Amino acid sequence: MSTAQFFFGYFAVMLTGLSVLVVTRKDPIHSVLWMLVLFVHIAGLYLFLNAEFLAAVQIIVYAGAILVLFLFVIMLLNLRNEERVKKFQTQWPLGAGAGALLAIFLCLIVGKVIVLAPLGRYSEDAVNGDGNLMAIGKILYTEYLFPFEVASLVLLVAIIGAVVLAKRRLE
Amino acid sequence: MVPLNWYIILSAIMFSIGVVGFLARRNLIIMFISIELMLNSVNISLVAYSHYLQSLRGQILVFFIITVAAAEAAIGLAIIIAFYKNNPTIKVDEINLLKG
Amino acid sequence: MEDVIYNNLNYPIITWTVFLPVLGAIIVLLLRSATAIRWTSLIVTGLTFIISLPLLTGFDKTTHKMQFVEWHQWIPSWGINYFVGIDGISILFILLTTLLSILSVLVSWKAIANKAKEFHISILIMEAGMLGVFVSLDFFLFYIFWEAMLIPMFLLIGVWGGENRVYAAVKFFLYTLIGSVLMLVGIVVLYFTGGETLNILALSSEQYSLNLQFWLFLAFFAAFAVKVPMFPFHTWLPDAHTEAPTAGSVILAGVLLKMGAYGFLRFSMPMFPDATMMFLKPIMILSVIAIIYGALVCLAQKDLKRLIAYSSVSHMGFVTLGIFALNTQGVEGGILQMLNHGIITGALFLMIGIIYERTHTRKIADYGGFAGLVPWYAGFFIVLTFASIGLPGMNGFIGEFLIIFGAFRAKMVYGVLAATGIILGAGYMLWLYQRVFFEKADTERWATGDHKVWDLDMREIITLVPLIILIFWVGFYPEVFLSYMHTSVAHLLENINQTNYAGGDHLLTRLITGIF
Amino acid sequence: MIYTLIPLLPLLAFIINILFGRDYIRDKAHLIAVPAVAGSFLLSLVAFAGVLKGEVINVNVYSWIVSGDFNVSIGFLIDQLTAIMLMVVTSISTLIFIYSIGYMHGDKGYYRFFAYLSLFVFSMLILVMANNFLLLYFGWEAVGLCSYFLIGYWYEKKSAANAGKKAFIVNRFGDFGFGLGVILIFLTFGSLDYMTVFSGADSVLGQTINLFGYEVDTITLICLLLFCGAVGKSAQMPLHVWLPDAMEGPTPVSALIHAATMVTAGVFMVARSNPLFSLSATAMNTVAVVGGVTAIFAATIALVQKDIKRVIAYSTVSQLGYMFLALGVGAYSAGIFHLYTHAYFKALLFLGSGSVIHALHHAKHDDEQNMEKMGGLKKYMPVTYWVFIIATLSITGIPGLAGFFSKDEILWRAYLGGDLGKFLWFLGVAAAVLTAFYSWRLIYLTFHGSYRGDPEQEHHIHESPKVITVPLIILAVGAVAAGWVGIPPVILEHADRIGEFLAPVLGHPHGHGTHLEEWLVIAVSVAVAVIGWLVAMFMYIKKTDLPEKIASLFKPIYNLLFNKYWIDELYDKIFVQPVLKASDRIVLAFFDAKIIEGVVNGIPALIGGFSKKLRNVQTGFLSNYGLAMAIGALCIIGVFIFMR
Repeated sequence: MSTAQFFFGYFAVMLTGLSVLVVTRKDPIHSVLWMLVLFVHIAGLYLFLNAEFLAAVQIIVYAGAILVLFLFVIMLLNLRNEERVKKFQTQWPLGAGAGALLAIFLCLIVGKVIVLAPLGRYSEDAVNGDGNLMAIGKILYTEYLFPFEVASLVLLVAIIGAVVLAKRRLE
Repeated sequence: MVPLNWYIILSAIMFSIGVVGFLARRNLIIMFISIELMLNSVNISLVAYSHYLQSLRGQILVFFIITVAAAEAAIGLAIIIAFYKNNPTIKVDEINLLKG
Repeated sequence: MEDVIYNNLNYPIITWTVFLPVLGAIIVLLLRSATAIRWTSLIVTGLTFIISLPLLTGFDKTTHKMQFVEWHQWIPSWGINYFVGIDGISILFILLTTLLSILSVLVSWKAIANKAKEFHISILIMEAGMLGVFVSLDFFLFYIFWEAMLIPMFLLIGVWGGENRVYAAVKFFLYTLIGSVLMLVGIVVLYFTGGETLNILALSSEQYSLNLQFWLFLAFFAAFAVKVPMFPFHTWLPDAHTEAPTAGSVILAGVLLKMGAYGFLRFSMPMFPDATMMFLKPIMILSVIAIIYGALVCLAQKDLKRLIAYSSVSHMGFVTLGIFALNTQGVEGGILQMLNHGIITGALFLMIGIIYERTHTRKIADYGGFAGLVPWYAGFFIVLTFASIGLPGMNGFIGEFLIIFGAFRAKMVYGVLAATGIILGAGYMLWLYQRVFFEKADTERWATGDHKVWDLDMREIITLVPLIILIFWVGFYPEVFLSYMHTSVAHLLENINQTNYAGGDHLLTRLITGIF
Repeated sequence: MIYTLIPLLPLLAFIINILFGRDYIRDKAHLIAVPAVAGSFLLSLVAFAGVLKGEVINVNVYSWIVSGDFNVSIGFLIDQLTAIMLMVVTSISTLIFIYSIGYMHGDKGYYRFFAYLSLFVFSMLILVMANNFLLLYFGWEAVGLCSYFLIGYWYEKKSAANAGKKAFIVNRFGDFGFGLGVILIFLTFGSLDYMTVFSGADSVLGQTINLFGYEVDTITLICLLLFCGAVGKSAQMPLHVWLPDAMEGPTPVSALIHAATMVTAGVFMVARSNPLFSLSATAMNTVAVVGGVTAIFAATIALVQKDIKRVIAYSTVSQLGYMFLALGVGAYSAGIFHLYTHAYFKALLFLGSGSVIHALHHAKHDDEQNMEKMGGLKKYMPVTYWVFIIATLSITGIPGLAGFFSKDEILWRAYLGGDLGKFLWFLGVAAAVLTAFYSWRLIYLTFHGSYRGDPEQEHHIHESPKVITVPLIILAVGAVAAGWVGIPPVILEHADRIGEFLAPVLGHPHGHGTHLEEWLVIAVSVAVAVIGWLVAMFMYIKKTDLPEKIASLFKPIYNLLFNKYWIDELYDKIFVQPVLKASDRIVLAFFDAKIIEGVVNGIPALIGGFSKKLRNVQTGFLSNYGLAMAIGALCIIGVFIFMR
């Protein structure tokens, strides 16, 4: 077993375990905290895959912004009493079954239908020449400029939407 | 060398766990977190592809997914707050305003 | 390009005619006072009528080709063009539409006090839609107008109608929409089989296989049979007519019902001659049933407006019978009878609207002795009654006679059966007239107090007189109107009679084998 | 052509009166109508003179309906037959218009009356002057329309309104056949012009047409269809029911339309189409039998009727039967001759009865038409009485008067017509006895004996004014002298002027008998006329209680006759009510409302019900939707895995 495989094994076990923890905690705050740990591991995996920029974004945006938002909301709603009621729905066996089946299916499909595209020009060495950040920046502001601008618009709409929805209703 | 399929299978398993969370839990917030989990699992596979196919397209896609996830989280949570104000519960099996 | 005669006037006359009402609707939209709105729409409809008159005078009766044609590219990638023109079959309907639109504005002068602006916009848009249907030579354009016409009518019935208006409006809308959608399917099929064009003339000159013709005929038949309406697709008609405001009923009876028969003449027959031959017998039988059935139902009606509505079923039965007799007399009689029906039944609905404004009842039993109370009204009504019965010297006779003649010539038994409709027609119309106008009047109810009825006023007489003149004009000198259609009808029949359909194909077996 | 003015003058009068009568002309309506119809009369005289000189006019004014090979013109034909009809129509119309000035005086619809009457004259003139079948049909329908208006003239009376409607609808049954006949004529001959059709008649002899699987002789079919129209318009069996009811109209109307002119249109039409009828023995026999049977059938009903106008109405039906009998045995000119004399004496009878009704109306302010409430009017109304006597003598066929010559001609021709003819002759003679009886019965009940009405009113009864009596007297002259143009050769050689005059159109009747036979026939008809007269005199002058006794003795027969064989009731039961009931209960309430509407409303209802069920799937629970999505995703992936 090579080093790479060992590290992958670590991340795989941790990610799977953390995922289970995230979806099974009774208290949402615990879920969110486990999620935080999960995100750090994902960031690590990204580094492993030569995606430094995304690893940073994962930590800053996901862990730093989105999860904090979740925490705020949970605290804002003050959901303490929720802890006492049962945490699963009546249909949970069905849900679990579906999930399991899905996992099996997805695993089965991996070898079956995936047809790989020809290799691109951003080989590991090519990226490492300029650095990952530079490579992403170049392609983002040239080839993907328009989607990038659209994404900014999406965020703007989201901001306005969130403000309008969450603000106290004017009677 | 780690085969690409391993990443994909990892991604698939995480995704399935997210699905189970979404389908089984009663708490809206946790369902939301499950959705985030699913998104992240997809991200993993995308980044893996990006790496193995020597193309940056996958990473760009992940970048946009994170953007959208942020927006989605903001809106979704705002909706939960707005809903909670009228109807102080986030137990999903008590909410059926869309009943036909 | 097809063999057509382009518009040689120095202005696009058809476009003006069709879109002037739209312009009028926009002007009405900007106005505030109800009086100004009424006058504007009166002037606009009047102007439309006047500018449509050169169509009559400039029409070349010696050719069957499309005339006053305008052709512009519209959506070239789909082969869609702005292509309009008229021939001897459509020209008279245009004039009928422009005339009846004026009258429906006039008759609504006092009757529509509520939401006058919206009402007049609906009427004007409606007029544009109807005119558009008659002039379109491109399927896309045609279908737009065909559907656009539905919406104002739906509003007219649903907003300004009687008590049961919503039911009637929805029924009307759904009925016609279902038919239209099937027609749309037919149009799409035609587009792909006919060389990716929507040009009606080009599609008409194509040859289609018998099987394809069969199904396309059925698809178009669905749309047109509902519009006519043919038995047994007629039940939307009484409801729509009864609930619609007077102007709506007039337009419905006068023009909308003609669309179906016009569609048969313009699309079904030239495009699918073999299928026409195949469907000849069932359609003629349905027509005869409609004639007799409509008349019988009229005998049992207790509601003034419903009675006239059902009489439309009977009269339109004559029209389809004539058209599918497939000989000159039948087809020309059918077209003329459409015109006549528009005039007579339109006028009858005007009359009923006028009396309803005074009495606020449509129950026949509430009437009686009105000849003494409103003599001029009674006089106009009797003229219409006899025109409807088909008395010689009036327009109804010419149409019905030609139709029965044509049917008799095509197949004797249909002519004979259709003629019984004339007996029944006399029965229900005269009985109606007797119950409304003869015998003793309930003078306490109608001659004094709040319900006092008054005779026709000047506006109403002006509304009716053009129709009365037309009734006698057609009755005594139909050649004025028939001459427009001679060459077009001859050309149409020539086309159909070239069919090499041998017969012997049983409809039911074809239907069943087609499905499975 | 100046002769187009003949119909146009009355039309003009109609238009002026109907448009301006109500507001401006009112009781001056006759000032427009009478000159118009008198003008028509004068022009007709000119036309008649022209025809006498031998000029037959046949012109097309303009093309009326053109459609493919179908082409019909508005056009006029003035030949010998038309000339006679023109004279009859315009002369009697003129007299009746004048009479109406007095009779309708003070009626609130005065202008309307003259307007309709003018329209009627227009239509009738179109009918007789037409040169093709479709224009004939035009006039045919138009006179029906006027008849409708005039029968229902007093529209506030329910019975009048009903009678008008009935007349129109019953006539429509006849016209149904007539119209189809016209169409068939065109399909056979390719034209509707009289001249073309008649000249081509021989060439289609023997042609057959497939009618519902049977081969039928074309000419016979055409003739029978045309005759359908005649049966309706001329009130023959079995469509006679409208004419007695038509007496609801004002009396001048009864005289003009329902005695002298319109009802004879059927006779005219058959005579006009004689080249066709002559080719079909079946059709001829049908005409003759229908005529003969109607003649006696109507006469039996007339025996016991109490209403003065109804008696005369049935008498009209009976006399029309004679005319058809004549046509049916091929004696067209005899039929037309009888039409012409009948117009005078029957108009006279009606106008005379109108004079009586008018007098009683002034006395009682109520239209009394029941003869049982009359009697003894002779001394108050001498002029009316004497013209009545003349008319009765004429109708019963007393030698020397108009009716004698025409009726005798018919009976003689029937006698010559073989076995069927002999039988018909017998029917005719029997009807003649009855005619004499009921005619004299009418006179005795009305004018003789003592007044049986309200005694208080008796002294109010007086003779009618000059405007009424003068036309009566003129008509009386006609009733006497009209027949002198057709004296049979056996009595006076070369005196059958009318027969000779009409011969170019109607031809000469066939069959020859000996002088002895002819004298015998004449003797028999005179004898039966006298017998009928004597019986009536015996029963209503000598033994006035006898009629009652006979009536009670033969109660069932009396009831049968008095109720007109219950034919009205029969038609009501087997045609009218079933149609009305079926249309109400089966067609409308069941078929339209239940079946068709059931399907129409049923489909949406079905869809709606299904949707309601389907709604339950939409639980509103987020997780359920999520589960559904997951299962959907599983299915799609499953397809990829297991199907490829």
